[in-house]
Amino acid sequence: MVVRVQAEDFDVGQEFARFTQGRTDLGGVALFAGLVRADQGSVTAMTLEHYPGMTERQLEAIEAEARARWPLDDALIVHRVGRLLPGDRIVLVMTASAHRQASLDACHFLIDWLKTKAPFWKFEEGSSGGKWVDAKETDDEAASRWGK
Amino acid sequence: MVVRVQAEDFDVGQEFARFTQGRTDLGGVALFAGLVRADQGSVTAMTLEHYPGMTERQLEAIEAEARARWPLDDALIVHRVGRLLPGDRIVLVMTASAHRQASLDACHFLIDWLKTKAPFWKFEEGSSGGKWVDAKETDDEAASRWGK
Amino acid sequence: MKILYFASIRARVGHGEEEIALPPDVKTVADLVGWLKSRGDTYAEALAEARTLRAALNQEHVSFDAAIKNSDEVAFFPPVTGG
Amino acid sequence: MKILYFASIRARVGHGEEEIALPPDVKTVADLVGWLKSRGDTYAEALAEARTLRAALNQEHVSFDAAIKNSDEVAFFPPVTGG
Repeated sequence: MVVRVQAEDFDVGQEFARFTQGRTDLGGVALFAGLVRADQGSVTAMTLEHYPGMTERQLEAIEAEARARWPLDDALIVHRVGRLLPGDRIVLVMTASAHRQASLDACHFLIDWLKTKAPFWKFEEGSSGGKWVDAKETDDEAASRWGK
Repeated sequence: MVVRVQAEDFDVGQEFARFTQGRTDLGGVALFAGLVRADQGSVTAMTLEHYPGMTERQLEAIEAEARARWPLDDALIVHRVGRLLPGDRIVLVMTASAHRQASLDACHFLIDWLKTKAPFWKFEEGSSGGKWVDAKETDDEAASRWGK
Repeated sequence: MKILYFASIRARVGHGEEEIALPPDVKTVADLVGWLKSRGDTYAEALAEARTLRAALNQEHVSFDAAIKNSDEVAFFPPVTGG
Repeated sequence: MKILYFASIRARVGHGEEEIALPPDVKTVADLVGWLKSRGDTYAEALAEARTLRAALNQEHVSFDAAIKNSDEVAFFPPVTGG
Protein backbone atom coordinates (compact mmCIF):
# COMPACT_ATOMS: atom_id res chain seq x y z
CA MET A 1 0.00 0.00 0.00
CA VAL A 2 1.80 3.07 -1.26
CA VAL A 3 0.89 6.73 -1.69
CA ARG A 4 3.11 9.21 -3.51
CA VAL A 5 2.62 12.90 -4.26
CA GLN A 6 5.29 14.09 -6.67
CA ALA A 7 6.15 16.64 -9.32
CA GLU A 8 7.79 13.99 -11.53
CA ASP A 9 5.92 12.03 -14.15
CA PHE A 10 5.18 8.35 -13.59
CA ASP A 11 5.51 5.43 -16.00
CA VAL A 12 2.36 3.30 -16.14
CA GLY A 13 4.17 0.23 -17.47
CA GLN A 14 6.88 0.43 -14.84
CA GLU A 15 4.35 0.89 -12.03
CA PHE A 16 2.28 -2.02 -13.33
CA ALA A 17 5.34 -4.27 -13.60
CA ARG A 18 6.50 -3.42 -10.08
CA PHE A 19 2.97 -4.00 -8.79
CA THR A 20 2.54 -7.49 -10.26
CA GLN A 21 6.09 -8.83 -10.45
CA GLY A 22 6.54 -12.29 -8.99
CA ARG A 23 2.96 -12.51 -7.75
CA THR A 24 0.66 -15.41 -8.53
CA ASP A 25 -2.14 -14.50 -6.12
CA LEU A 26 -3.63 -11.57 -8.05
CA GLY A 27 -6.72 -12.27 -10.13
CA GLY A 28 -6.59 -8.86 -11.64
CA VAL A 29 -5.33 -5.33 -11.53
CA ALA A 30 -7.64 -2.38 -12.07
CA LEU A 31 -6.01 0.88 -13.01
CA PHE A 32 -7.10 4.40 -13.73
CA ALA A 33 -4.79 7.04 -15.14
CA GLY A 34 -6.04 10.62 -15.26
CA LEU A 35 -4.73 12.91 -17.98
CA VAL A 36 -4.86 16.66 -18.49
CA ARG A 37 -7.60 17.28 -20.99
CA ALA A 38 -7.32 20.19 -23.41
CA ASP A 39 -11.10 20.88 -23.15
CA GLN A 40 -11.74 21.98 -26.72
CA GLY A 41 -8.40 23.75 -26.79
CA SER A 42 -9.23 26.27 -24.08
CA VAL A 43 -6.90 24.90 -21.39
CA THR A 44 -3.23 25.42 -22.18
CA ALA A 45 -1.83 24.43 -18.77
CA MET A 46 -2.95 23.33 -15.33
CA THR A 47 -1.16 23.75 -12.03
CA LEU A 48 -1.96 21.45 -9.12
CA GLU A 49 -1.30 22.67 -5.61
CA HIS A 50 -1.44 20.51 -2.51
CA TYR A 51 -1.00 20.77 1.25
CA PRO A 52 2.21 18.83 1.92
CA GLY A 53 1.62 16.52 4.82
CA MET A 54 -2.15 16.80 5.00
CA THR A 55 -2.64 15.66 1.41
CA GLU A 56 -0.48 12.55 1.86
CA ARG A 57 -2.20 11.70 5.14
CA GLN A 58 -5.62 11.95 3.55
CA LEU A 59 -4.53 9.81 0.63
CA GLU A 60 -3.22 7.20 3.05
CA ALA A 61 -6.49 7.32 4.98
CA ILE A 62 -8.62 6.75 1.89
CA GLU A 63 -6.39 3.90 0.80
CA ALA A 64 -6.83 2.33 4.24
CA GLU A 65 -10.59 2.76 3.88
CA ALA A 66 -10.57 1.05 0.48
CA ARG A 67 -8.60 -1.79 2.00
CA ALA A 68 -11.14 -2.10 4.81
CA ARG A 69 -14.06 -2.18 2.37
CA TRP A 70 -12.66 -4.55 -0.23
CA PRO A 71 -10.32 -7.57 -0.03
CA LEU A 72 -7.36 -5.89 -1.70
CA ASP A 73 -3.95 -7.44 -2.05
CA ASP A 74 -2.38 -4.12 -2.88
CA ALA A 75 -3.14 -0.53 -3.81
CA LEU A 76 -1.14 2.34 -5.22
CA ILE A 77 -1.87 6.03 -5.57
CA VAL A 78 0.52 8.34 -7.40
CA HIS A 79 -0.53 11.97 -7.74
CA ARG A 80 1.40 14.69 -9.49
CA VAL A 81 1.56 18.34 -8.46
CA GLY A 82 2.93 21.40 -10.20
CA ARG A 83 2.36 22.72 -13.71
CA LEU A 84 1.05 20.21 -16.23
CA LEU A 85 0.23 20.46 -19.92
CA PRO A 86 -2.59 18.88 -21.95
CA GLY A 87 -1.93 15.18 -22.41
CA ASP A 88 0.24 14.98 -19.28
CA ARG A 89 -0.50 12.27 -16.74
CA ILE A 90 -1.92 13.60 -13.43
CA VAL A 91 -2.94 10.66 -11.30
CA LEU A 92 -2.58 6.91 -11.17
CA VAL A 93 -4.67 4.53 -9.10
CA MET A 94 -3.94 0.81 -9.13
CA THR A 95 -5.66 -1.88 -7.11
CA ALA A 96 -5.06 -5.59 -7.06
CA SER A 97 -7.21 -8.35 -5.71
CA ALA A 98 -7.87 -12.03 -6.16
CA HIS A 99 -11.35 -10.86 -7.16
CA ARG A 100 -12.05 -8.75 -10.22
CA GLN A 101 -15.05 -6.91 -8.75
CA ALA A 102 -13.11 -5.89 -5.64
CA SER A 103 -10.24 -4.39 -7.59
CA LEU A 104 -12.56 -2.56 -10.00
CA ASP A 105 -14.85 -1.18 -7.30
CA ALA A 106 -11.95 -0.10 -5.10
CA CYS A 107 -10.23 1.62 -8.03
CA HIS A 108 -13.47 3.41 -8.93
CA PHE A 109 -14.00 4.44 -5.31
CA LEU A 110 -10.45 5.78 -4.96
CA ILE A 111 -10.44 7.80 -8.15
CA ASP A 112 -13.89 9.27 -7.39
CA TRP A 113 -12.57 10.37 -4.02
CA LEU A 114 -9.29 11.68 -5.44
CA LYS A 115 -11.08 13.69 -8.11
CA THR A 116 -13.44 15.35 -5.64
CA LYS A 117 -12.36 15.22 -2.01
CA ALA A 118 -8.56 15.03 -2.13
CA PRO A 119 -6.83 18.21 -0.97
CA PHE A 120 -5.62 19.47 -4.33
CA TRP A 121 -6.41 22.79 -5.96
CA LYS A 122 -6.29 23.46 -9.67
CA PHE A 123 -5.24 26.59 -11.48
CA GLU A 124 -6.07 26.54 -15.17
CA GLU A 125 -4.39 28.64 -17.81
CA GLY A 126 -6.17 29.33 -21.07
CA SER A 127 -6.20 31.76 -23.93
CA SER A 128 -8.08 34.27 -21.76
CA GLY A 129 -5.72 34.07 -18.78
CA GLY A 130 -5.61 31.94 -15.65
CA LYS A 131 -8.16 31.08 -13.00
CA TRP A 132 -8.59 28.88 -9.95
CA VAL A 133 -11.02 26.05 -10.66
CA ASP A 134 -14.19 25.98 -8.56
CA ALA A 135 -15.27 22.75 -6.86
CA LYS A 136 -17.82 20.90 -8.99
CA GLU A 137 -21.05 19.55 -7.55
CA THR A 138 -21.41 16.80 -10.13
CA ASP A 139 -18.15 15.38 -8.90
CA ASP A 140 -19.39 15.43 -5.33
CA GLU A 141 -22.36 13.37 -6.45
CA ALA A 142 -20.04 10.81 -8.02
CA ALA A 143 -18.16 10.43 -4.75
CA SER A 144 -21.30 10.38 -2.63
CA ARG A 145 -22.61 7.23 -4.30
CA TRP A 146 -20.06 5.28 -2.28
CA GLY A 147 -21.84 6.22 0.95
CA LYS A 148 -19.84 6.16 4.12
CA MET B 1 -11.20 0.44 -31.38
CA VAL B 2 -9.07 -2.69 -31.53
CA VAL B 3 -9.61 -6.33 -30.59
CA ARG B 4 -6.78 -8.88 -30.57
CA VAL B 5 -6.78 -12.57 -29.66
CA GLN B 6 -3.23 -13.82 -29.48
CA ALA B 7 -0.93 -16.43 -27.95
CA GLU B 8 1.80 -13.84 -27.32
CA ASP B 9 2.05 -11.86 -24.10
CA PHE B 10 1.20 -8.14 -24.10
CA ASP B 11 3.06 -5.27 -22.47
CA VAL B 12 0.76 -3.06 -20.40
CA GLY B 13 3.08 -0.05 -20.53
CA GLN B 14 3.50 -0.29 -24.28
CA GLU B 15 -0.25 -0.66 -24.85
CA PHE B 16 -0.95 2.29 -22.56
CA ALA B 17 1.65 4.45 -24.30
CA ARG B 18 0.28 3.61 -27.75
CA PHE B 19 -3.25 4.28 -26.52
CA THR B 20 -2.56 7.76 -25.14
CA GLN B 21 0.34 9.01 -27.26
CA GLY B 22 -0.16 12.45 -28.68
CA ARG B 23 -3.72 12.76 -27.38
CA THR B 24 -4.94 15.73 -25.35
CA ASP B 25 -8.66 14.91 -25.44
CA LEU B 26 -8.64 11.99 -22.97
CA GLY B 27 -9.69 12.76 -19.41
CA GLY B 28 -8.70 9.34 -18.29
CA VAL B 29 -7.89 5.79 -19.16
CA ALA B 30 -9.42 2.89 -17.26
CA LEU B 31 -7.63 -0.41 -17.52
CA PHE B 32 -8.11 -3.91 -16.26
CA ALA B 33 -5.50 -6.62 -16.59
CA GLY B 34 -6.46 -10.16 -15.67
CA LEU B 35 -3.78 -12.52 -14.39
CA VAL B 36 -3.64 -16.27 -13.88
CA ARG B 37 -4.22 -16.86 -10.21
CA ALA B 38 -2.54 -19.80 -8.48
CA ASP B 39 -5.65 -20.38 -6.30
CA GLN B 40 -3.86 -21.47 -3.13
CA GLY B 41 -1.29 -23.35 -5.14
CA SER B 42 -3.72 -25.84 -6.68
CA VAL B 43 -3.58 -24.52 -10.25
CA THR B 44 -0.25 -25.11 -11.97
CA ALA B 45 -1.29 -24.13 -15.51
CA MET B 46 -4.32 -22.99 -17.47
CA THR B 47 -5.04 -23.41 -21.17
CA LEU B 48 -7.44 -21.09 -22.94
CA GLU B 49 -9.18 -22.29 -26.07
CA HIS B 50 -11.20 -20.09 -28.41
CA TYR B 51 -13.24 -20.33 -31.58
CA PRO B 52 -11.14 -18.46 -34.15
CA GLY B 53 -13.37 -16.10 -36.06
CA MET B 54 -16.41 -16.31 -33.80
CA THR B 55 -14.49 -15.17 -30.72
CA GLU B 56 -13.04 -12.11 -32.46
CA ARG B 57 -16.44 -11.19 -33.92
CA GLN B 58 -18.08 -11.38 -30.50
CA LEU B 59 -15.33 -9.27 -28.96
CA GLU B 60 -15.80 -6.68 -31.68
CA ALA B 61 -19.55 -6.71 -31.11
CA ILE B 62 -19.22 -6.13 -27.36
CA GLU B 63 -16.74 -3.33 -27.96
CA ALA B 64 -19.22 -1.73 -30.36
CA GLU B 65 -21.91 -2.06 -27.69
CA ALA B 66 -19.70 -0.37 -25.08
CA ARG B 67 -19.06 2.43 -27.54
CA ALA B 68 -22.81 2.82 -28.10
CA ARG B 69 -23.52 2.94 -24.37
CA TRP B 70 -20.74 5.27 -23.26
CA PRO B 71 -18.99 8.24 -24.90
CA LEU B 72 -15.68 6.47 -25.47
CA ASP B 73 -12.78 7.94 -27.38
CA ASP B 74 -11.12 4.59 -27.70
CA ALA B 75 -11.21 1.00 -26.46
CA LEU B 76 -8.83 -1.92 -26.63
CA ILE B 77 -9.27 -5.60 -25.85
CA VAL B 78 -6.31 -7.99 -25.93
CA HIS B 79 -6.99 -11.59 -24.98
CA ARG B 80 -4.47 -14.37 -24.83
CA VAL B 81 -5.07 -18.02 -25.71
CA GLY B 82 -2.96 -21.12 -25.19
CA ARG B 83 -1.22 -22.46 -22.11
CA LEU B 84 -0.58 -19.94 -19.33
CA LEU B 85 1.11 -20.21 -15.96
CA PRO B 86 0.23 -18.58 -12.61
CA GLY B 87 1.14 -14.91 -12.71
CA ASP B 88 0.83 -14.71 -16.51
CA ARG B 89 -1.29 -11.97 -18.03
CA ILE B 90 -4.51 -13.23 -19.68
CA VAL B 91 -6.58 -10.26 -20.71
CA LEU B 92 -6.30 -6.51 -21.06
CA VAL B 93 -9.16 -4.05 -21.37
CA MET B 94 -8.48 -0.36 -21.82
CA THR B 95 -11.03 2.38 -22.33
CA ALA B 96 -10.51 6.09 -22.79
CA SER B 97 -12.97 8.89 -22.48
CA ALA B 98 -13.11 12.58 -21.76
CA HIS B 99 -15.21 11.50 -18.77
CA ARG B 100 -13.87 9.37 -15.94
CA GLN B 101 -17.16 7.61 -15.17
CA ALA B 102 -17.65 6.59 -18.79
CA SER B 103 -14.21 5.01 -19.09
CA LEU B 104 -14.54 3.19 -15.74
CA ASP B 105 -18.05 1.89 -16.37
CA ALA B 106 -17.22 0.77 -19.90
CA CYS B 107 -14.07 -1.01 -18.69
CA HIS B 108 -16.05 -2.75 -15.94
CA PHE B 109 -18.78 -3.74 -18.40
CA LEU B 110 -16.29 -5.15 -20.90
CA ILE B 111 -14.31 -7.20 -18.42
CA ASP B 112 -17.48 -8.58 -16.82
CA TRP B 113 -18.62 -9.68 -20.26
CA LEU B 114 -15.23 -11.08 -21.23
CA LYS B 115 -14.97 -13.07 -18.01
CA THR B 116 -18.39 -14.66 -18.41
CA LYS B 117 -19.84 -14.53 -21.91
CA ALA B 118 -16.84 -14.43 -24.22
CA PRO B 119 -16.29 -17.65 -26.19
CA PHE B 120 -13.27 -18.97 -24.34
CA TRP B 121 -12.92 -22.28 -22.56
CA LYS B 122 -10.50 -22.99 -19.76
CA PHE B 123 -8.60 -26.16 -19.00
CA GLU B 124 -6.92 -26.12 -15.60
CA GLU B 125 -3.98 -28.27 -14.60
CA GLY B 126 -3.33 -28.97 -10.94
CA SER B 127 -1.57 -31.43 -8.71
CA SER B 128 -4.46 -33.89 -9.17
CA GLY B 129 -4.51 -33.69 -12.99
CA GLY B 130 -6.37 -31.52 -15.48
CA LYS B 131 -10.01 -30.58 -15.94
CA TRP B 132 -12.22 -28.36 -18.04
CA VAL B 133 -13.59 -25.49 -15.97
CA ASP B 134 -17.37 -25.31 -15.58
CA ALA B 135 -19.21 -22.04 -16.23
CA LYS B 136 -19.80 -20.17 -12.98
CA GLU B 137 -23.16 -18.73 -12.06
CA THR B 138 -21.75 -15.97 -9.87
CA ASP B 139 -19.97 -14.62 -12.92
CA ASP B 140 -23.18 -14.62 -14.90
CA GLU B 141 -24.73 -12.50 -12.18
CA ALA B 142 -21.88 -10.02 -12.45
CA ALA B 143 -22.45 -9.65 -16.17
CA SER B 144 -26.24 -9.51 -15.84
CA ARG B 145 -26.12 -6.35 -13.73
CA TRP B 146 -25.39 -4.42 -16.91
CA GLY B 147 -28.84 -5.35 -18.28
CA LYS B 148 -29.32 -5.19 -22.01
CA MET C 1 -20.79 -29.44 -43.90
CA LYS C 2 -17.99 -28.32 -41.64
CA ILE C 3 -18.42 -29.34 -37.99
CA LEU C 4 -16.20 -27.95 -35.21
CA TYR C 5 -15.84 -29.19 -31.64
CA PHE C 6 -14.35 -27.19 -28.80
CA ALA C 7 -13.07 -27.75 -25.29
CA SER C 8 -14.44 -30.80 -23.42
CA ILE C 9 -16.59 -31.78 -26.43
CA ARG C 10 -13.52 -31.74 -28.70
CA ALA C 11 -11.56 -33.73 -26.13
CA ARG C 12 -14.27 -36.42 -26.00
CA VAL C 13 -14.95 -36.54 -29.75
CA GLY C 14 -11.22 -36.87 -30.29
CA HIS C 15 -10.86 -34.23 -33.02
CA GLY C 16 -11.66 -30.57 -33.45
CA GLU C 17 -12.99 -30.46 -36.99
CA GLU C 18 -14.53 -32.65 -39.63
CA GLU C 19 -16.31 -32.43 -42.97
CA ILE C 20 -19.48 -34.42 -43.48
CA ALA C 21 -22.03 -34.75 -46.26
CA LEU C 22 -25.27 -33.72 -44.61
CA PRO C 23 -27.92 -36.46 -44.95
CA PRO C 24 -31.15 -35.10 -46.51
CA ASP C 25 -33.28 -35.91 -43.44
CA VAL C 26 -31.01 -33.92 -41.09
CA LYS C 27 -32.71 -30.51 -41.12
CA THR C 28 -31.94 -28.94 -37.72
CA VAL C 29 -29.11 -28.76 -35.20
CA ALA C 30 -31.05 -31.24 -33.04
CA ASP C 31 -31.29 -33.64 -36.01
CA LEU C 32 -27.53 -33.28 -36.51
CA VAL C 33 -26.82 -34.13 -32.88
CA GLY C 34 -29.02 -37.21 -33.19
CA TRP C 35 -27.33 -38.28 -36.42
CA LEU C 36 -23.82 -37.76 -34.94
CA LYS C 37 -24.73 -39.80 -31.86
CA SER C 38 -25.88 -42.65 -34.12
CA ARG C 39 -22.34 -42.84 -35.55
CA GLY C 40 -20.92 -44.56 -32.45
CA ASP C 41 -20.31 -44.54 -28.73
CA THR C 42 -17.62 -41.83 -28.86
CA TYR C 43 -20.07 -39.30 -30.34
CA ALA C 44 -22.96 -40.60 -28.24
CA GLU C 45 -20.99 -39.99 -25.08
CA ALA C 46 -19.41 -36.69 -26.16
CA LEU C 47 -22.81 -35.19 -27.06
CA ALA C 48 -24.84 -36.90 -24.32
CA GLU C 49 -25.18 -33.97 -21.89
CA ALA C 50 -27.91 -31.95 -23.59
CA ARG C 51 -28.03 -29.54 -20.63
CA THR C 52 -24.49 -28.30 -21.23
CA LEU C 53 -24.25 -28.69 -24.99
CA ARG C 54 -24.17 -25.42 -26.94
CA ALA C 55 -24.22 -24.88 -30.69
CA ALA C 56 -23.22 -22.17 -33.12
CA LEU C 57 -24.34 -21.92 -36.73
CA ASN C 58 -21.96 -19.97 -38.95
CA GLN C 59 -20.32 -18.54 -35.84
CA GLU C 60 -23.54 -17.34 -34.19
CA HIS C 61 -25.08 -18.98 -31.13
CA VAL C 62 -28.26 -20.84 -32.07
CA SER C 63 -30.88 -22.99 -30.42
CA PHE C 64 -31.19 -26.64 -31.39
CA ASP C 65 -34.24 -26.11 -33.58
CA ALA C 66 -32.22 -23.92 -35.99
CA ALA C 67 -32.38 -25.08 -39.61
CA ILE C 68 -29.09 -26.14 -41.22
CA LYS C 69 -27.86 -26.84 -44.73
CA ASN C 70 -24.81 -28.53 -46.20
CA SER C 71 -22.86 -25.29 -46.78
CA ASP C 72 -23.11 -24.23 -43.12
CA GLU C 73 -20.45 -24.32 -40.43
CA VAL C 74 -21.78 -25.84 -37.20
CA ALA C 75 -19.87 -25.85 -33.92
CA PHE C 76 -20.51 -27.72 -30.68
CA PHE C 77 -19.06 -26.71 -27.34
CA PRO C 78 -19.84 -26.57 -23.61
CA PRO C 79 -20.99 -23.30 -21.98
CA VAL C 80 -18.23 -20.73 -22.34
CA THR C 81 -16.18 -20.09 -19.24
CA GLY C 82 -14.94 -16.65 -20.25
CA GLY C 83 -11.40 -15.38 -20.25
CA MET D 1 1.16 29.90 15.51
CA LYS D 2 1.87 28.74 11.98
CA ILE D 3 -0.72 29.81 9.42
CA LEU D 4 -0.82 28.40 5.88
CA TYR D 5 -2.77 29.66 2.88
CA PHE D 6 -3.46 27.66 -0.24
CA ALA D 7 -4.67 28.22 -3.79
CA SER D 8 -6.85 31.30 -4.38
CA ILE D 9 -6.59 32.33 -0.70
CA ARG D 10 -2.79 32.19 -0.89
CA ALA D 11 -2.84 34.14 -4.15
CA ARG D 12 -4.98 36.89 -2.54
CA VAL D 13 -3.13 36.99 0.79
CA GLY D 14 0.12 37.22 -1.15
CA HIS D 15 2.06 34.58 0.73
CA GLY D 16 1.64 30.93 1.63
CA GLU D 17 2.85 30.83 5.19
CA GLU D 18 3.38 33.02 8.21
CA GLU D 19 4.11 32.81 11.92
CA ILE D 20 2.01 34.85 14.31
CA ALA D 21 1.82 35.22 18.07
CA LEU D 22 -1.76 34.24 18.84
CA PRO D 23 -3.53 37.05 20.77
CA PRO D 24 -5.07 35.73 24.04
CA ASP D 25 -8.65 36.62 23.04
CA VAL D 26 -8.42 34.60 19.79
CA LYS D 27 -9.80 31.24 20.91
CA THR D 28 -11.38 29.68 17.78
CA VAL D 29 -10.79 29.48 14.06
CA ALA D 30 -13.60 31.99 13.59
CA ASP D 31 -11.85 34.38 16.02
CA LEU D 32 -8.64 33.94 14.03
CA VAL D 33 -10.39 34.78 10.76
CA GLY D 34 -11.83 37.93 12.37
CA TRP D 35 -8.44 38.93 13.78
CA LEU D 36 -6.67 38.35 10.43
CA LYS D 37 -9.29 40.42 8.59
CA SER D 38 -8.69 43.28 11.03
CA ARG D 39 -5.06 43.39 9.91
CA GLY D 40 -5.86 45.08 6.61
CA ASP D 41 -7.75 45.10 3.32
CA THR D 42 -5.65 42.34 1.76
CA TYR D 43 -6.65 39.87 4.47
CA ALA D 44 -10.19 41.22 4.67
CA GLU D 45 -10.68 40.59 0.97
CA ALA D 46 -8.84 37.27 0.85
CA LEU D 47 -10.93 35.83 3.70
CA ALA D 48 -14.19 37.59 2.84
CA GLU D 49 -16.05 34.72 1.21
CA ALA D 50 -17.15 32.74 4.26
CA ARG D 51 -19.18 30.36 2.08
CA THR D 52 -16.10 29.05 0.31
CA LEU D 53 -13.51 29.38 3.07
CA ARG D 54 -12.28 26.09 4.54
CA ALA D 55 -9.95 25.53 7.47
CA ALA D 56 -7.69 22.78 8.74
CA LEU D 57 -6.28 22.51 12.25
CA ASN D 58 -3.08 20.49 12.47
CA GLN D 59 -3.82 19.08 9.03
CA GLU D 60 -7.37 17.96 9.80
CA HIS D 61 -10.48 19.63 8.38
CA VAL D 62 -12.31 21.55 11.13
CA SER D 63 -15.33 23.77 11.50
CA PHE D 64 -14.87 27.39 12.43
CA ASP D 65 -15.85 26.91 16.05
CA ALA D 66 -12.82 24.66 16.67
CA ALA D 67 -10.62 25.80 19.56
CA ILE D 68 -7.04 26.79 18.71
CA LYS D 69 -3.85 27.42 20.67
CA ASN D 70 -0.51 29.04 19.82
CA SER D 71 1.30 25.76 19.08
CA ASP D 72 -1.24 24.76 16.40
CA GLU D 73 -0.89 24.81 12.63
CA VAL D 74 -3.93 26.39 10.97
CA ALA D 75 -4.52 26.39 7.22
CA PHE D 76 -7.04 28.29 5.09
CA PHE D 77 -8.06 27.28 1.60
CA PRO D 78 -11.01 27.19 -0.79
CA PRO D 79 -13.01 23.98 -1.29
CA VAL D 80 -10.70 21.35 -2.76
CA THR D 81 -11.08 20.70 -6.45
CA GLY D 82 -9.55 17.25 -6.41
CA GLY D 83 -6.85 15.90 -8.62
